This record gives sequence, structure tokens and C-alpha cells, in this order.
Amino acid sequence: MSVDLRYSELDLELRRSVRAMLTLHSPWQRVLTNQDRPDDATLWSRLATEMGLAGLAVPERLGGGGAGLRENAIVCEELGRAVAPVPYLASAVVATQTLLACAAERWLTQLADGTRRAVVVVPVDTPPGPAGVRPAPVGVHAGPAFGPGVRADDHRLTGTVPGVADAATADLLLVPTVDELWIVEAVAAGVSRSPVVSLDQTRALTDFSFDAVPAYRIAAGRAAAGALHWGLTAGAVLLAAEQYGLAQWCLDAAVDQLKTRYQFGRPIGGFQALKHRLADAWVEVTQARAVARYAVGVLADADPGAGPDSEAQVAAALAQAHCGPVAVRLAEECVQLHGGLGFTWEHPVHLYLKRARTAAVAFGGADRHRSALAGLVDLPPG
Amino acid sequence: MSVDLRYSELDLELRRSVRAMLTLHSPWQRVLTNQDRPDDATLWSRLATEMGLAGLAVPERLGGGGAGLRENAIVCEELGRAVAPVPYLASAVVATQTLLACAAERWLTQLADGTRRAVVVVPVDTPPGPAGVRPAPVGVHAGPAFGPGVRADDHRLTGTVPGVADAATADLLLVPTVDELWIVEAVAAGVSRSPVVSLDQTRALTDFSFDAVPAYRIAAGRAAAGALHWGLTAGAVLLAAEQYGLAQWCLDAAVDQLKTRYQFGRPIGGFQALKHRLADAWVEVTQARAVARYAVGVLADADPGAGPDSEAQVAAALAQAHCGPVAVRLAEECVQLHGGLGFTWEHPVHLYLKRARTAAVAFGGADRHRSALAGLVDLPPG
Amino acid sequence: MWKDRLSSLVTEFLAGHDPEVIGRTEFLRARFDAGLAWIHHPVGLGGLDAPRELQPLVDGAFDAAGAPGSPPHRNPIGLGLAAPTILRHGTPALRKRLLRPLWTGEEIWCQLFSEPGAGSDLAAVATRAVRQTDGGSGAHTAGWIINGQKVWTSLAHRARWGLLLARTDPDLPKHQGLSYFVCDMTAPGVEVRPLRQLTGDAEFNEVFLTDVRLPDELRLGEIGEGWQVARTTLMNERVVIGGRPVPREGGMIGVLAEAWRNRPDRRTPALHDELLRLWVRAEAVRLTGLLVRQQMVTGDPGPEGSAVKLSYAALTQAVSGLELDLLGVDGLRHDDWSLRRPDRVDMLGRTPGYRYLRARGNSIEGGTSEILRGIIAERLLGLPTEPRTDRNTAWKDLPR
Amino acid sequence: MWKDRLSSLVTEFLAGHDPEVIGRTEFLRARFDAGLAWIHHPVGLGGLDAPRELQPLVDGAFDAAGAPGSPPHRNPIGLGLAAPTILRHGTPALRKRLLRPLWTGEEIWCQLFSEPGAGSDLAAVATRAVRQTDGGSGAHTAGWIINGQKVWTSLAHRARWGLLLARTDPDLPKHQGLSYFVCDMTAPGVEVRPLRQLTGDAEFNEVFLTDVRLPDELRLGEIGEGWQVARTTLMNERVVIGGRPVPREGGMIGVLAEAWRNRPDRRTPALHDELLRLWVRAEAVRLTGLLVRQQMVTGDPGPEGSAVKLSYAALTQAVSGLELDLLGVDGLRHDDWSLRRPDRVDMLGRTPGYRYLRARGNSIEGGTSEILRGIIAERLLGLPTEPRTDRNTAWKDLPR
Repeated sequence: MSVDLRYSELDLELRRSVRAMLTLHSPWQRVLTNQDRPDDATLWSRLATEMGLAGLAVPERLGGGGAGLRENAIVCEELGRAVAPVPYLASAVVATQTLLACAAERWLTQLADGTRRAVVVVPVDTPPGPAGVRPAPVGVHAGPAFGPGVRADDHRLTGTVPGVADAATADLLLVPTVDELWIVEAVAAGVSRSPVVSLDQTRALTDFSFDAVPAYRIAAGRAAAGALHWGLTAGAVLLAAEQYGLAQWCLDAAVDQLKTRYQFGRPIGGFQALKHRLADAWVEVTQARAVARYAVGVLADADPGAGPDSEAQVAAALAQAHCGPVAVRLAEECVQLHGGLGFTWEHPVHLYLKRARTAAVAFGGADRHRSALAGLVDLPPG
Repeated sequence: MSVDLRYSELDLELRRSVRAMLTLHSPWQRVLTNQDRPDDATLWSRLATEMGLAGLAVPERLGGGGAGLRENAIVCEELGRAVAPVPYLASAVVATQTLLACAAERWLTQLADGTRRAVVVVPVDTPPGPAGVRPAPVGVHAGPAFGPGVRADDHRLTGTVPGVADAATADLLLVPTVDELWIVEAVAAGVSRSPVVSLDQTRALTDFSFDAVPAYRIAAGRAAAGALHWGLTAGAVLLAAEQYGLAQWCLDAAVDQLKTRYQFGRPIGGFQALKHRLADAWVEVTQARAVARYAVGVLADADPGAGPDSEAQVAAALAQAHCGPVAVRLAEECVQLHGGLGFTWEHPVHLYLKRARTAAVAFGGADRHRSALAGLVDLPPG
Repeated sequence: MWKDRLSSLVTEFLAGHDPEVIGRTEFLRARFDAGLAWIHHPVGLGGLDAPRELQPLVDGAFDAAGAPGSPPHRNPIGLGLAAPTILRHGTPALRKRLLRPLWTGEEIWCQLFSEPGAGSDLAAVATRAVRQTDGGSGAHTAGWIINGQKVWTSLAHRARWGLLLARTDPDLPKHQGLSYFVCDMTAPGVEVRPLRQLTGDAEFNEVFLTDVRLPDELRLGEIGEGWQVARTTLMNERVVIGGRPVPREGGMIGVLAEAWRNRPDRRTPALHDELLRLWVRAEAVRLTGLLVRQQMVTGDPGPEGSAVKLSYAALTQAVSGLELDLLGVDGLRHDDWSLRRPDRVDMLGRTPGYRYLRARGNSIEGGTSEILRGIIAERLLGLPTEPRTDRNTAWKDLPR
Repeated sequence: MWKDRLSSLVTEFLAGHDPEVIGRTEFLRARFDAGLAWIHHPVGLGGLDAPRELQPLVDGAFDAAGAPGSPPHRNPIGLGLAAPTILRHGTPALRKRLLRPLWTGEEIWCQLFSEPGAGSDLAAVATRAVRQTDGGSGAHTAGWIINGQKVWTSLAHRARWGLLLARTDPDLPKHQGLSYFVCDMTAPGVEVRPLRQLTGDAEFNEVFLTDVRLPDELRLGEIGEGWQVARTTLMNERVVIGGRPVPREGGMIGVLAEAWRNRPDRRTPALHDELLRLWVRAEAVRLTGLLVRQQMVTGDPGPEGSAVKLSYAALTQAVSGLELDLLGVDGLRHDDWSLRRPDRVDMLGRTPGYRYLRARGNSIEGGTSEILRGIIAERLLGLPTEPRTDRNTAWKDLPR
């Protein structure tokens, strides 16, 4: 409970440099002009390699930045704010944290400078949890197995995984089977990826199929489950930072619009009904920041190898239960407060709306995180 | 679906006469000055006997008005609007309809002119349902028995029933046991009633205990269950009419307040944030009217002896699922829009708030009615 | 009496016009001329001065015979907005010229009202209509020159005519300096460009008007009384949007209910309760629509229509959002982001994502929910207006 | 350095003043005189000019020794509102006279701001303060005569002093004609009547002021600058209400969670999800309070305090409502409707119905939620103010 929710001077400096780069190199129009590409490779190389942000959480001795999740969070806030189409959350957070939890140094070294990208091959709506993977049916919060779509046979993987986010350009695939965690080269024979026409134009989905693909096992049993649990928990928390960034942009954009749009002879921001709605929105966004900052702080102080402790699980569930709906609501409100303009293709807010909607489903969604909380804080269902 | 949701000329005439009487004889201050009495006996006799409204739904050949639930609904709307402390819903609707379903003519004759009052002795939050009585545990919408608190032994009743609404002055008690329905004289030896200090100052609760009280059996088995189901369904629907009336008063009072209260040099009703809230409130109240009118219309066309058919059950569940929350929200909004004045004992709105809260629990509450709908319209839980 | 007369007129008409034999357009023209189009219209304008509430009887009789009627979705603005406006404000010549091809669908209509700077504040339109002057004498001639830009114009790319609101006197306060025209969409200087929405589709257009010449005969109402004419159009707009009768589980709630029934694997207790709440709300909105229609004895639209539109928009948005929550990853699969130009909105086809995105427009198009709340507060509840600074100022001097 | 000095000062003080031996009031007076009351206050006014953030260190040291501190709930308006206002705007003589007995709790304070006609629009107060004139010459003397009615005055029936906002010039616009006084609640003409709330309790009072005479020495700030002084009071009010630190499940959410744990018979899936939503929201409100406090380096209250109060009020109302939904018939049992006069609000004792009713006041007292939203919109988001008609009009000419 002694988590400092403020930004440090270093945080603010990191934010300034990331924001300056994104402003220059990731204007939202690029998404619409690059629609045939699933993500922005040029932007990735600036962010990951030139700025060294891919390996922020990788230890220095493995070629990384030696920082951690707090710094990742600053980057994620800015990526959310810019709806930037780069697989940072998938590679620099979820895959990196999963590998950290496995102490899989060989691959961490490859990710550290951003020249290679990795992804954990699970459907985008997979919640963290001791048993991971598919959303459990009603009332069941932990199934007996994870990675049910793929099986291993003599170090070769066969099976399918639908709807993996930010996976189209990954070089390394971390593939869970029922009780093991494998690593696969994306170019290996037998891997096929089909791009999905995705609702979110800044975070595309990919369907995978594996046909006897040679694989290397990096963890098994409890270690594999623990690593996956950690990696997905980190993803849920850092997604909350991204959701906060997205919501904050929506608030700022709505405020700007209300100050500059005149109707009835005055700026519409002077109309009380709109003012009160924006006041409520400010409260929500500020709460989202506090909740996300708390979760990042708790997770940053925990040990990946030990898996998320109880408070880290509470903080992560809280972050997703709160921030997902806030991002969606802010994006919806931002569309509405822009009136006709917000309903067009030519204004960026639709990209925020689509991203917020995908994010609201990612890592399980608010509903499943509330259910997870019920178990963690002793509020059992009937 | 061909239900006419409008008021007929006769409806409007009945409303005018009830409203005029209540305006004259049931000012809200009477509730506070009569606090030691559970209901207003003088008002009851005007309403029931002088105006002949207690027996509205009793056939003319039994001394009643030969009208039906549509006319009861007009009275209930007005009673809600006036937060009148009379046991009309309990006696003239629930008990009367239960007796009608049993074709228990002897007692209907007693109720017809309002000189005697009856009550179905179940806790106020008992939902209608094939098995009636206590709210079922999670996932169970129909238990095997009703009236579990009282048992019959050689035509004598023994047991307890807590929290019965509008029962303090009833003359006839309709008491369900596990599979039978009995009638008891309230003055019989062995009946004891304890008044409950109730949140709702216009609808007091009473705890009952029975110690070998002589009773007359009016129905058994499926007939008893069907009659109770019908009576409580009618109660749920007519309560919705009352809730609509209550909500409409709250809206009207808020509008009046906003037109006459000046702050910042102008009527506060000219402030846009408040206008938009009242517009939303108007929509909700109008919806509550449509939903309640629909349910009254469906039920009025059904046959008590056959029990509620499927559409009557849907309409009743819909009415309670919708109108209960609307009444609470309108009362809460009415308090807020009156500012400090709404928070005082000296303004009537608190009586509406308390009544709306009790009504929100009565006959099961919105939550249980939504669950009932799930079964009725094929939207099963997970 | 009217009932019998209408029945026999329809029978008689069908006896003389076999829809199997005569072409569709010819049949509709003949039906119009027989007064069996809008029966409450005057004789000669598609009607018989018959009671409006008997229209369903006539339409039903033609339907039963398999005969064509005017397809409402082909010319929605013509039938819903242009026809009542022309009937009320048009000169005899205009009514005669415009109503028949409108009803038969031979001439499609669009609405040239909104502008980039005049959305909710529609009376602020800046499109100028200037009296054409004779080059030599400087005297007014019988025509107008129009310049300006309109936006959110559905069907402009198919329309023969447009309902045009334009400013004829910028020195007057904004409501007073407007006039109302029928715009010939084939006139030189009318340029229509597709306007793409967040769905990727371009249902709407931008319309650029550059030195468009319109004869004075195409004016509706007096010069300077354009706002009064526009109100007739607007009142009808909200009825068109909010007033359709729907059966239980009609519309998007039915799609959601089916998704729930078909996907037991995605159900959770929380989603179940949200679904039930929306199901209840959908019934409340539906029954309120029924109530409003039952009360609308005269057939005249009132402010209650605004309330129905308001709650319908919010419901549709909530329902489509819950569908996405329910479907999880499956709801994130879209069909196509390429530019399409649909003639009408099909909320029930396509993907859940499309439904969700398109529903965002329900609270913006045809009067934003904010404007509708103001109408309810002032016209149904009688709450006071706010202090306004723009009512008595010359339009040209308003801050913008 | 300050840390060490304060520690040794406390140790030294405690060595000389055994709380077991000296009476409570005497101990507190001595602590005040030693500068260990409000350490950031000037020397002689209960402080040592020490950094404010070290106050918890000093309080903690006294607590650890079992020594008394100033009990905040005994004199909340004195400590929370009167002290900062007097410190900032009081004359040296007033500060000297008033602050010590305020801190020791010997003199209780109340706030005479709101009036029946001046609630949200506080600057509209009508209570008049007129310069006392000499009967013969008509010249001003040194005193004031007060007439008017105040409302919502908690603790007035126990208070020695009141913070009084009164109108000294009705011919000026409303913000300019106000002055600020310390009202002697024992003066003739001060009448305090209990004001009953919807809970049945009378926490508050109405205060009738009839020809109350106050010496000019009791004025805070210049004549006509009462509004500026009142702002100091109001800023501190919102901090007092919204800023308390709470542990997880502290406050009403904890009561609700316990009710849930204790009543498995009343649980339903829908209530479960609502409970979890409120639990999440309670954490969000709590963590936001923590964030606001961490950012409040200087200890000065800002508009963020308004936001915390706003969301705290809404949360408390929702939580207490859900408690009633959960308990069903059991939640409808109340304890007592007789008139009580509690000195402070105990939300966690009494019945669920009491909690629900009392929580309605959270969004009204100390600035309504509507006023707070306006503050957030204008001061945190920089949105424009609405057109106002009341700022430049003489108070006496305002419509009311």
C-alpha cells in the first residue's frame, strides 16, 4: 500500500521523448494509409531499436535497458495515447515477461535490441490465471489445462490458435500446449498465419496453425503455468496503462473540441450539460490513472520467477476491471462530443474507439476480472 | 400485443375523483403527525367504503364494483402519487385477487365494501412464482413448497412470518402453509402481531406468530399454489402502477422546484445540465407508464382461476424489473434536485424515497424478476 | 362509409390495372392518379381527402393483391420529409410537378440542411442564396445564385432534388434571414462527394454548391421564412427515425438474444444480467413507442417522437456494445474496410463490429441526443430556456 | 534537522507534562503554548513555523505516549475551516484570542454561510450587516447590527463562535457587497433551532439572527471583501470532506462486503456482479484519494479535492443502495424515528436504511455535486463559463 502513484522526473523525461517521437513519426493518418500492413515496421524500429525501448525490462547483461515495468508503463501510456500500431505490448511486455519468468536468457537477448519480436500465441481474450488460456465457462475460474489448441509430439507442435493479437510480424512464437511452453521460429516449416480483418485497425489479429513444427521446450508443468500466468498478468496491467493513455487522449481531444467548436454563438464547452459530462469523464480518467499506476507499482515490485503474488493478482484484476470500461466509455463519449465530425473516417477518434473495444476484450475483459477478484478478496458468488 | 396503453375517459374520471379526495384528505403531513399509527383508518374508510374502491374488482353480485384490475391500477397510481398510508394494495388487490382465484365468495363479500381488510401473510419481498414465498436461492426459481414458516395441524396453524406489509390492521389473514392456503381471523386467540419500526413510514411491516390458531382451509395443492401465484402476480403488476404514480410525482415535483427556485439570478430549471437530467427522467417515467399499463392490460384480460399465463408472467416480471428501479431513481433524483430542502424532514420527498425503496424490494425486486424473465423468454443463464 | 368506398375503389382499380401485366412505374403512376397513393392528400395530388388512419387499409389491400406500393426505403427523404413539406408549403405548380414522381420513386430526394459550421445549430447555415441581378440594370430577376457547402447528405449521389436551406439575408438574426428552396441536383455547379464514416462506408455525401442557379419558382414559403418551412421538415424527420413499430425482440435486441442462445460457451452471470437489463429496456422502449403511436391520433408528430428517438439510440448503442462483450475475440473479426456506398443502413446484416460502430451515429444523425434532451425539457416539461446571445444578433456578427 | 528537533521537543514536553497527571484541557493548552499544536503555524499561535508535512510525526509521538491531541470530530468546523481562515485573514488580536481555545476544543465553532435563498449560489446571501449608528449624530460607531436567517448550521447549538457571511452593501453586485465576521453565538438575538433531516435526526440547525450586535473587531478582512475570505473557508471545506485516507474495504464498502459474506441466503448472481463493480469503484476512489494526497505536496487544497468529494458521494450512495437491495425485507427494519441530535455522523453504526438515507446528503452538503462538476469543468479542464446575468447586477435587483 506504500506504492507511489506519482510519476518520477525520469518517468516524465521518458514520456516526453516517446511522445515527441510518436508525434513526429506516428501521426494517425499513417494507420489509414498503411492499411494493408498489420503494423508499422518503421515505427517499431525507431521505438525498439533506436530508442532502445523494446528491451527496457531486459537486464543489462543480456543487452537490455535494465529498467522494468514502470518504464514499460510510460511507453504503453504513450502508445495508447497515439493509437500506435506496434506490437510493443505483445513483444516487449507479455513475451519478454514470460521469458523473464522462465529465465530464458537466450531469447531475451534476441528481444533486447528489438531486432526480433516475439509473441505468446494465445487468443487475444485469454485471461491471466493459474490455468491461463481460454475464458473458463461460467463459475469456473481455473480449468485443469492451458493451451488446449496445440499438442506436442516428439518436440513438434500441431494444432490451431485463433485471434492472436499483434502476431503478424513476430519472429519468435511462444506456444503453450496443455502443460508445457514452447518456442518456435515463425519462419519454421509448418507454421501458417492468416491475417484477420480486424475491428481494431491498429492492433490486428492473426489465426495460427501448426503442422508438425519443430519446437524448443522452455518450461513445463508448474513452471510453465507460472510463467504464462506472470506474462499475461503483466500484459493485463500494462494494457491498463495503455487504456489510461487512450482515455486521457479522448478526454483531451473532447476538451479541445468543446473549446473551439462554436454553435449558438458560443463555444459548446460553455454548455453546462456538456461541462458536467466532461467533469465526470475527468474523474473517471483520473481514477483510471490511479488504478493503473497502482497495479504497475505492485507488479514492478514483485518477482517474475515467483509468479504474481496475491496483491499483484488483485491489482491486475482491479486494473482491467476498471480501465477497460473507462477507455471504452471515454472513446464513445469523445465520438459523441465531436458530433458528426466524430462519426467520420477523417477524424482519428474512430481508431481510439476501435482500439478501446479490442482492449476491453483483451486478457479476458472486465467481467472475468471482476470474477477473479471475487475469489481473491473473499466475495464468493451465491 | 393489442393492449391499449391509453387511459379511457372513465379512467380519467376515476383518477380525478381519487386525486381530489387524496389532495383533500391525505396531505403528506398526516403521515408525520400520525406516526404512532401504522396506517390511516379514516382515509381507508373514505377510499374503501365511501368511494367504494376496495371492492372495485369484486363482482357486483358479491357486493363489489364489478370492475377489475384496470380500475385498481388507476387507484394505485394515485395512491403512489400521494404516498397514501392505506393497505389498498394488500387488501383490495393481493388478498382480493387471491380469493377471486380461489372463488372464495364468502370472504370476497366481506371485503367488497371495505369494512373488513385482508392480507396475504407472506414477507413483503416474496416474489410471485409457481412455488411462491421466500426468495429462492441462486439459480433456483421454483422450490417445492411455499409458506414454509407455518404448519397446519388439525386445522390449527402454528409458526412465524416476518415482515408482512400493510398487515397491522387487517381483519382477515390469508396464511399459506407448505401446500395449503388458510384463512384466519386476525382477532383469533393465538395470533400475535408485532409492529416493525419500518424504513417506509407509509407502509409499515408487521411480524406475525401463530400458536395453534383455528383456521379455515380455502385451497390446497395446485389450486392453492395457483391462487397464490395469481394474487402475488397481480400485486407485482399493481405495485408497478403505484411505482409509476410515485415516479411521476417525483418528476412533477422536481420540475416545479426547478421552475420556481432561483439561484444565480435565474430559475435553476434553465441550467442545461439539470434540464438534460430531467429530460432523461421524463423518458424513464414515460417508459414506466407504458410498461405498467401493458402489464395491467395483459393481466386484466386473463382469468384468475387459471392462474397467470405465460404472457401475464412476462408482463409482470417486466413491470417489476423496470418500474421498481425507475421509482427509486426518480425519488433519489428528486431529493438531489431539491438540494438541502430535499434532505429535510419538512419536505415530502423523503416519504417517496422511503416508499420507493420498500417497493423496490416488494414482491421480489427487479433482480429476481429479471431472473424470472430469463426462464420465460428463453435466455438461460450460463 | 370511407372504408367501404376505399375498398371498392381499390378493387375497381385492380380490376383495371393488372400488376402482372403493367410495368411497376406505370402501375404506381396510375395508382397515384387514382388518389390511392396518400389517401389523405387532396384530389389530384395522390389522394382523395380521405381520413389518414385508413391508409393501412389501402396499402394492405394492394399488398394482398401482390401489387407494388411506394418502397419507403428507396426514397426515404422524399416520402418522409419532402412530401409533407411540399404539401404544406409548396405552390400548386410545385406540388403538381414534384409529388407524383416522388411517390413513384422515379425522382429521389435528399436534404441539404447541415453544414460543417451548422450542425446542432442548424439555423446558423452559411450557404448563401443571392437574388440574380440583371447585368445591365441591376434589377432583381426571377432567379437565385447559390454558394455554399452542405454535409451529411444521404442519397445526394442518386437524388434528382434536394431540400435546401440557405441564407438570403446575413444582416438579420439567424432565424430570420433564411429561405427554403428545392434544389435541382442536376444543375451546373452541384458537386457531390462521398463522405466516409467510421464504419468505412460512405452512406453520406458532402455537397458543394458553386454558383448554382435556381429559378424563384423553386422557392418554398416566403423569402426570410425558411426556418418556419424547415421546422415542418424537422418534425417529420424525428418521426421517421423513431417511430417504426417493432415486435418483441425485433431489431438489435433480437440479434443479441440469438447470439446469447447460440453461444453458451461465452455466457457469464454478469453478462446474463446485463442482457436481461437490456431486454427489459428494449421492451420499455418498444412499448413506449406503441404508447406514443396510440396517442398520436391525428397523425401529427409531436415532441414525444424525440423521446423515442433518444431512447432508441441509447438502447441500440448499449445492445451492440454488449454483443461485442459477449462475443469476445469472435466479435473482433470484421468483414471489410473498403469504401462502400450503401443505399440504406442494414444493422442486422454484416458484423457485430459494424453494428456497434454504426450505432454510434444514432445519437448524432437527425438531431443529436443533446438537442433532443433540450426539446424534451423545454417543450414537454416547460423548463425555461437558457440565456441566449445569438437570437437577436445579426447572423454575420455571430462569433464562430 | 526539523525532524530531530521536533522529536526532542516532544520528548522534552512529555517529560514536563505527564498526561496521566495533568488534566486534558490543561495538557492541550500547554501543548499549544509549546508550539506543538499546528507545527506550521507561527510561534505564539500553536506552532513553530515548522514544515507542515512533519505534523503526523508530532501527532504520532503524542499518540504513542497516550497523550491527548485535539479531537477532530469534536470541533470539525473550528479545526478544518475556522483555523485556516482566521490564520490567513484575522487580525493579530483575533488570532491570539481565538486559536488556542479552538484547538483545545474549549470553544466549538459553526459556519453561518448557507441561507434558504442562498445554497449553491452562496454569494447571494441576504443576511444584512448594517453599521451601527450613533443615535444622536448618525455617525458610524464601531459595531454592526446583524439580521437574517442561516440554515444547515451543524453544531450551532454547541458553538461559541460562528463564521458569518453577511451583506454590507446590497447596491453592489452580489460578490462585492459581502463582509465576513466572527459571530458571537452567545450574543442576544442569536436563536438556534434544530433542523430535522430525512433520517429523522437533527444534525443541523437553523439560526435566526435578530438585531445581533457585533463589534467591528470581529470582522475578518476588509468591508466588501467577505467573498474572498469565504473562499479560503470553502476551499478547506472540500478537503475536510473528501480527503480522509482509508484502507481497503474501509468505510461503507466494508460494511457491504461483510453483509455479503454473512448472508449467503440473500446472494444472487446479479447482486454479486453489482457488488464487485462497487468494490472496484471503491478501490478506484480510494486510490485516487491517495494519488491526490501524494500530489498535494504543499498541503494546499486544490480543485482535485472537489473531484474526490464528488466520486465519494456517488460511491457511498450506490453502496448503501446495494446494501438495501441485498438485504431485502431485513433492510427495511429501522431502529428509531424519534428526533435525535447527534454531534457527528456515524455511517457505520445504526441501520442500513439510515446509511442509505444519510448518504443522500453527501452530494448536497458542503457543495452539491452539480457545483463540484462545474468547478472541475472550469478549473481543471479550462472550459468556458456560461453566460451570466448575475455578476454585474446590484444584488438588490436580482430576480429571486
